[in-house]
Amino acid sequence: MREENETGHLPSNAQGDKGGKAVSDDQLASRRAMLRIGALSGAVVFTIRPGVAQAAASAIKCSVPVPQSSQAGKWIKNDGSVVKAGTKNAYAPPDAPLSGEDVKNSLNYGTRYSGYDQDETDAFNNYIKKLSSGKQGYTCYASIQSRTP
Amino acid sequence: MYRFDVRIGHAGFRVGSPWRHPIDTLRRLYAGYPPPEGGGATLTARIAPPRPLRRWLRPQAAIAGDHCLPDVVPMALRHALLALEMAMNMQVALGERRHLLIHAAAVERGGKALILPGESGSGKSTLAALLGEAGWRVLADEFVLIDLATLRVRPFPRPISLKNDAIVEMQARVADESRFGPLLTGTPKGALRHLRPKADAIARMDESAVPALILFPAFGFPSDSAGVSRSELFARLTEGSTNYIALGQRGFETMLRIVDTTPAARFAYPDSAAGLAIVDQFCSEIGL
Amino acid sequence: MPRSRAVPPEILRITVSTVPPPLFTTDFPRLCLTREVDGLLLVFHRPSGATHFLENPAPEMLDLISGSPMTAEDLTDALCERFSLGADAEARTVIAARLAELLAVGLVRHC
Amino acid sequence: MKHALPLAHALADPISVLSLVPGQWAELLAIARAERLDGSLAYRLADLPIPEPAARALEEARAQAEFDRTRLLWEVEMARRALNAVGIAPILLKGSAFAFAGLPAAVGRSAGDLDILIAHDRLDAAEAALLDAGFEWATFDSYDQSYYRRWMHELPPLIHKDRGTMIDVHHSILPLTARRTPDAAALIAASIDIAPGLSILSPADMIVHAACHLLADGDLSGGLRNLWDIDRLLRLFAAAPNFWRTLGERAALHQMREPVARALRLAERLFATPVELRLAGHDRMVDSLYIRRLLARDGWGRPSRPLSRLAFYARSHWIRMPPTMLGRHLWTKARRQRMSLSRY
Repeated sequence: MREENETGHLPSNAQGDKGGKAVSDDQLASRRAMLRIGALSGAVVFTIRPGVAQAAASAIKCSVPVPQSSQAGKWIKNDGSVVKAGTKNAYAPPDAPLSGEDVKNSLNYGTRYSGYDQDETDAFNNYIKKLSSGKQGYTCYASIQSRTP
Repeated sequence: MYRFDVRIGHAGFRVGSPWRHPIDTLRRLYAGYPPPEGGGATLTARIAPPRPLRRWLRPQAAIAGDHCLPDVVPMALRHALLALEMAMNMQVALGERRHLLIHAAAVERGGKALILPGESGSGKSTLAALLGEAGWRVLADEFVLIDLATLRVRPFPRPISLKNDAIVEMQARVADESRFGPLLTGTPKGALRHLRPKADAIARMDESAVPALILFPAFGFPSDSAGVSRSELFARLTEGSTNYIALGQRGFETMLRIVDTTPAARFAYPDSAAGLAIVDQFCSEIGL
Repeated sequence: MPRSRAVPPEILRITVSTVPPPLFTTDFPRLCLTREVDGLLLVFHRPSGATHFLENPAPEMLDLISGSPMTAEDLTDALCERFSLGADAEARTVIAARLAELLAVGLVRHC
Repeated sequence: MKHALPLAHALADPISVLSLVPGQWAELLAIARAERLDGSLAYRLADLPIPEPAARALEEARAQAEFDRTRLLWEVEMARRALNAVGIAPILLKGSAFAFAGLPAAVGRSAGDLDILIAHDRLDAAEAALLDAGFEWATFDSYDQSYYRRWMHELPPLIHKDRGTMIDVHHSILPLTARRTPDAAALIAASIDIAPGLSILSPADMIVHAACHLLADGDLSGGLRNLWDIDRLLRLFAAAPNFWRTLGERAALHQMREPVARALRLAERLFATPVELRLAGHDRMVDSLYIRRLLARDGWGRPSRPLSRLAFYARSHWIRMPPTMLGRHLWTKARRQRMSLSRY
């Protein structure tokens, strides 16, 4: 969900800084990320297609951050618990919140999250299954699960 | 052909069946509904045996009418009521061009509409039925119709289709047995029973309401709620609309105005009492 | 067939490179209704009747070629310049993929 | 209503609907929708004082027709982009030609698939370009595929993977197995450029094709709409000098004299279309059978007159294939049907 995921998108009329101001590598990297240059996967055009299940539009649906934003830097253990980075049998969390559509497919059909292997996917899913009310992503998970596949 | 004509909101239906029994059942379910405006229906919904033999031998009812989808699987004749209801749904889902359709239930209080979108299983029908017995007026179960000119919700108060556990729950709350249709077991959606809205909802089917709040329910989870972004709201409402694309620019503009002006949230709830409590809380926050 | 065998490979390469690269153009924003929602651009495209959500850099790309038709190469340069980024091979690959998406839905066409 | 004659009357003579009683509107609308003529009817009746509920239903039919038109023109544009890129300028057929050229037959016409005609020797290039542009085969059955490629006048239908729309790529206007063999090269040679990279058939060829579609290729389902197309086109084309003479010549060239003559007679009988009597010829007894079949639709929108339908269904196969081949075709179809039934 966009509001949970406020990695400020540039307005479409945004101008890059002209002039000779020095730009750090980090800023360049984040600008490349904003423009999605360097990320060939995924799409930038989502066409509204009523009445059909559409994974393509998942980016504009709800999403589940793994773990909570207050737990930045933590890893996810295979049983789904949130642990210190580098813990045995634990994995670095996904870079971005998982889309509701991907979570639904993974839970219902066993598909893997793009860019993650089976162990990582299992750990993330175990984390999601443990979400309780009040946690970020919980209502998204609930809305996915209450829909019949 | 046995026949029953009825008006639901703006739509005048002519419903037909080669078997007598389904029409009798339908007529009982729609007791108190008016006939089509000016005596003339404009939409035909009917059921028919998929092959001539199927009228008598292991009889089956296929869904047909003015607008229909190819390859809809026929149903056993004992589920003919469901087939007729689906045939009527099909006419609206595929033929409606004067209102934007939203796949949702809706109820009204004080001239303001609460819209409950959701796929089957989300609990929207049950919530609408519960609210309909708790001081709200039922506007719609399956299709919420947004008038393209006024942006108001045009009532389309069909009987609510209750599924499985919701049937027992509503039977305990509704004293008037005549408001229920027959119990249909073993349908593709499980056990199913229709509940006619209160007489008031039928009598006031021409009284529209302003969309005031959109809540996405999720049944069967501990209580919680969260906001829904505008982009997600737009995507979800269009995804569930069977006529958004066909309305072209008018559909886009109408959907955008709904998304711009109507607050929206999602919530999870474990049981009816909790669901009603959350809805109440939301409504009091926005003065509904 | 014998003729093509007679042509030296250098000449072939020259022949290929003299075919002008395709120019891209767009109906955007002329035939579109647009609205920004949550950092995405929501577009109703009148000729197709389709509604699209566009994520960056699609709106910027459309904006650039709506002025005058461009090749993929020029578009990448212009886009990267607008954001003070180097137009490297990766950027070209990504922009080519984005153009393909926009071509597929008809928002961009060859001219 | 026991048949579709009231619909034919309403189209040809809109005033006739003023005598309908309220209960009959549902029947007229059901018949019109089933024959896919509701949009055409809605535009014909647009200015008449009609009962409010029916007027609203017709307004919806006009909105639907407008949407169909937009969608069809967009398909034309996307096909043009895909095919022009490989040097093919498609000839638009039927609904897309009417819509693109703004012909009266397009008014309110519900759009189906996009039909285009291209030269036989460009089929492979067209197929590759369309597959590349996101179209996929609608049928993967190898019998269907090889049957189409060997005997039909078109590629197996292609459906776009995102838009869900269908395109039929023709290289002629009748199956290669049919009794008659229209001259595809002549159709292409006489076609008219209508926009950069797009053409339509010449007026006379357009009538020949419509007659072909109505009478020489199929079982007359949807026939009333095809005949209405012919009426709308003839009323426009007939004003051109020498039109009837050209039509006669083109019909002869394409071995379509008899179907064209019959189409003219049927249009004249159902829609009072002005036709040249010399070309149309005298009424035949058998014309009544065609009329009977064209109007086989009851007030519930149900197909009626099963015997008439069956007879024309049998005829459709007969005229499209030599007998031994027909036997083989029906045998394969029947076997396949049994096989798919046994799965349940």
